[in-house]
Amino acid sequence: MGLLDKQFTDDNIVITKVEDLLNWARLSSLWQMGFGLACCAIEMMATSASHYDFDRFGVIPRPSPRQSDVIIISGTVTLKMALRIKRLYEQMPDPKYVISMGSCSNCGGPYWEHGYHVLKGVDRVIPVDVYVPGCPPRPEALLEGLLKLQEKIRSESLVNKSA
Amino acid sequence: MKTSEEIFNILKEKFGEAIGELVSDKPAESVIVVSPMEIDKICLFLRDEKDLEFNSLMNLSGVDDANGEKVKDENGNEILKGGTLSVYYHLESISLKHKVTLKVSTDRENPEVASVEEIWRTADWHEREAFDMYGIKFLNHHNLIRILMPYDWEAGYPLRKDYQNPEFYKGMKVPY
Amino acid sequence: MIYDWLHNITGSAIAAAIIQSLLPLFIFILPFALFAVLLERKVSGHMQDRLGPMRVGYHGILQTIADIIKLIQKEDIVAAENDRRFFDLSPILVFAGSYAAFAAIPFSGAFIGSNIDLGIVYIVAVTGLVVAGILMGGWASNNKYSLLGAMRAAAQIISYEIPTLLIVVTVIMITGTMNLFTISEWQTQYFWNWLILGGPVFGTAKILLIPLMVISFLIIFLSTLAEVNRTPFDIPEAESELVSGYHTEYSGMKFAMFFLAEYANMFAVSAIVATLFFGGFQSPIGYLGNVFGVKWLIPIEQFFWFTAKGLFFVFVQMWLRWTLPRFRVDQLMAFCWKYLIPFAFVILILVGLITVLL
Amino acid sequence: MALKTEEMVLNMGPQHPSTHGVLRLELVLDGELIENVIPHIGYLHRCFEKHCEAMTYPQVIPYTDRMDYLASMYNEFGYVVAMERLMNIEVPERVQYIRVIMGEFQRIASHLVALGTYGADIGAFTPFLFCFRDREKILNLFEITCGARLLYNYMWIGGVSHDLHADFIRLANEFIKEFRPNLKELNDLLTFNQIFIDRTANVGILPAETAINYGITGPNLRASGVKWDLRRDDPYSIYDKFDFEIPIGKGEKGTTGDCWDRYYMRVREMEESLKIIEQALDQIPEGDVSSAIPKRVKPPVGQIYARVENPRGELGYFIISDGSLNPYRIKVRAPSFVNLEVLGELCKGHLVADVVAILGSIDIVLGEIDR
Repeated sequence: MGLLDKQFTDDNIVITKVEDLLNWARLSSLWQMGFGLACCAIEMMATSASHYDFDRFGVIPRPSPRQSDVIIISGTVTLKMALRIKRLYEQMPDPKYVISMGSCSNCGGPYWEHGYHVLKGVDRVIPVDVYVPGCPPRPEALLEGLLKLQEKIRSESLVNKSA
Repeated sequence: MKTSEEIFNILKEKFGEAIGELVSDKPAESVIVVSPMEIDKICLFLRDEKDLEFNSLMNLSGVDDANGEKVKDENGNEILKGGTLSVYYHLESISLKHKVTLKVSTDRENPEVASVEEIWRTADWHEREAFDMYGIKFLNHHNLIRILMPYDWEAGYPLRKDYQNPEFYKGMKVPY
Repeated sequence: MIYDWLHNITGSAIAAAIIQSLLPLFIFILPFALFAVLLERKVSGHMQDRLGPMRVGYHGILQTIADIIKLIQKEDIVAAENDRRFFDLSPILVFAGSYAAFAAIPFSGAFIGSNIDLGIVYIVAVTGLVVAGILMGGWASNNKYSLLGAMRAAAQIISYEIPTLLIVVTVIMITGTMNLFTISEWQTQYFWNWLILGGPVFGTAKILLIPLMVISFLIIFLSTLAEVNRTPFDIPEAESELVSGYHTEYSGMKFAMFFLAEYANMFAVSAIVATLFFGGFQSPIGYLGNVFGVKWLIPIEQFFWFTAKGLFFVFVQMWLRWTLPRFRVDQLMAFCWKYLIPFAFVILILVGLITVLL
Repeated sequence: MALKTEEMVLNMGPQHPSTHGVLRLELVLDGELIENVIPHIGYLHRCFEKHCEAMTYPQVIPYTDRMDYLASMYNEFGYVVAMERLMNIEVPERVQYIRVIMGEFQRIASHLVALGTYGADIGAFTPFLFCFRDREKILNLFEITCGARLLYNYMWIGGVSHDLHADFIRLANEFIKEFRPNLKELNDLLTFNQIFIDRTANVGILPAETAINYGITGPNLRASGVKWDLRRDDPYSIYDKFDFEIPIGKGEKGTTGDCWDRYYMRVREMEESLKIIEQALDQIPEGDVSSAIPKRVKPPVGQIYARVENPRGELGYFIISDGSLNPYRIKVRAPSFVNLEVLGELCKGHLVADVVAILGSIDIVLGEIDR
């Protein structure tokens, strides 16, 4: 977490209210890193496009990791790419979130057995907040994943780190 | 338009020893087997000869013939010793609309094939891929390095039939 | 005037000056930037068969507020390779440059930050600070994309200042003053007195001036568009080429300052265009205050007209952004040096002749 | 004496807004001028060929989907054509028609993405969303046919998995009626926009000779003025039954084979695809779609190279069978893989902004390049 991390030791009404405000801001303005990997990236683009319109939830793609809050790992993570993803994740400023989109980045997907060059799950290199299943997930599924992430952010606290 | 037999005969006349046999048992396509060290000259001839004009290389694929003997290595894994690796060349003439398939076979322990990169530029990446996947060395290739796998991949050539995946790559677990 | 009024109630010249200088920031720039960012997203959304932000407040009206509160919370990353001092200074300088421009903009007959006689020259000069800020940011970021973006921005802004200034000089020749307040006052009341329609002069001069003024308006609008890096001239932050140009490395509030400066700038240049060619704060159709004899209504009406005109041009900028592709860097320069500047020169000479002879 | 300047190496990607996926380009720059472009690929290498060797023949189809994920239908098409030739299967006529309809719809959908993202590369974001809006309607058609939006597993060896939905023909005709005006709108908004023409005409010129030597196929080859389309020149399925033109680049706005030609080629191909679909929808016969699907796919020993005209070019499958249930070797000749090779040649002497324009005009899909 960011600036305000670990500066409050106990809970009170003021902090709770401030917390609500901060959480509300965070969850309503999740800027996504414009970054696609494979097939799922096309569905991610479709989600941002007119029909599904990610912008309704305040999600806009930012090209630079420095200005983004959420990275959607959309597609197969290969061994060659994994270290780059880790680096991109490290370049993002806190608080940051990760949505793992699609079977490939959840667990290797159809490439789990013979994929000699596929990382079996992006959670082997970076921590994941929300997993969206599907191959590829429909845009509705990704939206649901986003709502789940918002729910998770809503229950975050300045005092206790969420699990 | 020329059939594979006609092309085979022209090549046989021109290159003699370097041309092997014409394999043409149905349903397979006919394949002309040639010598791996002469392939570049043969290809150049095929491209520049007036009534052949093979100006396009459609595809170049490496194949592991897996015809060596199986032995166990020190870790108990089965590996292949001896035998051959092959390279298939699918050529086509866009102007004359005929096709031909060439095949070269080379020794598995020290696979060396002459490069056709100078003849068709498209062969550049195809040959790099065959090198990446099978370890076939293309002589005279200007930049024969891995293309799909990481440049520092040390665990061998993945499409060989006896390939064993490493346990870890840069600290990341590879198997599921 | 606001200053006198403030002076009266506070009883201190310094306090009055401070309050007055902060007024545009709080009553105008911040709300405007918040509004403009949302407007941009809504406009783009509706142009693209989408809705834009919908979930935060009614039709997403709180979206930018959420964005800002979120940006405040973000980690402020300064990489080891960044030149810390300049890296920190750059967003401040950029924001200061665009903020300072507001000092001389006459919002209405009763409200102008500072009624300086060199108003228009001051604005052009002070926005030059932005270039320094951008260059500084691009260099201090130690990132190749940032550097390329900053270099492009510097080249572009400096080049496009020339046609802007030439047109400004043309206008000065007609009006005979550099004071923006006077220029606004001069284009009195009705829309046929606006400079784009030849100004409050009559006869041959007006007819001769109209086509020249229309062209001048186009030139100054395009070149100011380029000065604020908007499409089709947004090559310094060209997303598809340079990631996000000179602010690639900035996160959190520093990025927000760049963002804020961009939108403030958009309004500043719209305001200049509106002031020079579209009568500034003057109403196109007369004042209700005059009709009903309520004098205090007039400044408010003027403020309304001024913001309306400014917002209209801001809207046009957005409209262009979501319609047009982007120029390439050499085409952009060629456009400036081969078309805008020669045309501006010709206009300068013609207008000079007209003002001298007629 | 010329001023000696130092070269700068700029890494573009693997995460970059306009590399169309995880491609890394190493640009050697002199100021903003390109001296050399070195593509580094393999960031999406998903071991397709290894998987094939472990799967049975029908199980390979879903993996072919995931190669060129923008043209999944056509990837399946190529694979089933190859398998049917190898096994000598006669496919019912209705199946052929369905395949052509699906294939051409897929071509339109794929070209829409290509054009939209190209617009976004040049800086116009709105056409991108307009294209996606139209593509969404095609995806709906696919969805009522086989239940999937992106990766279908629809074409099987010897048939297709489902017959057309009862409403399909009506909906398809409706789409065509809606789409024609939208295409015109796209042309007005982007294709004939002067800034767009300035950005793309005379940029990245690919002469026909070079194109053939580099093995370029598909719209990119035709834009260079070579009339070469496998649907005509090496017919498969029932493409010989339809009346359509093969557009070639004429250099209307600049030189033949420039970026604008490559872009416009796709617009015109969409029009031709619409023609094919209309004819196919009119002529489609009744029949059973699964009668020729073999219970056990066990081709005889042999090898075959079969190819189809994918939206991106010649998609070839080289299949070696050893007579068992699993393929011995499948090598894919991916059009994007071959097309990308020419990038370095095209970019020399251009500016950084042109790299984006040229790369976009080649229209690559990384899933297919890296496989």
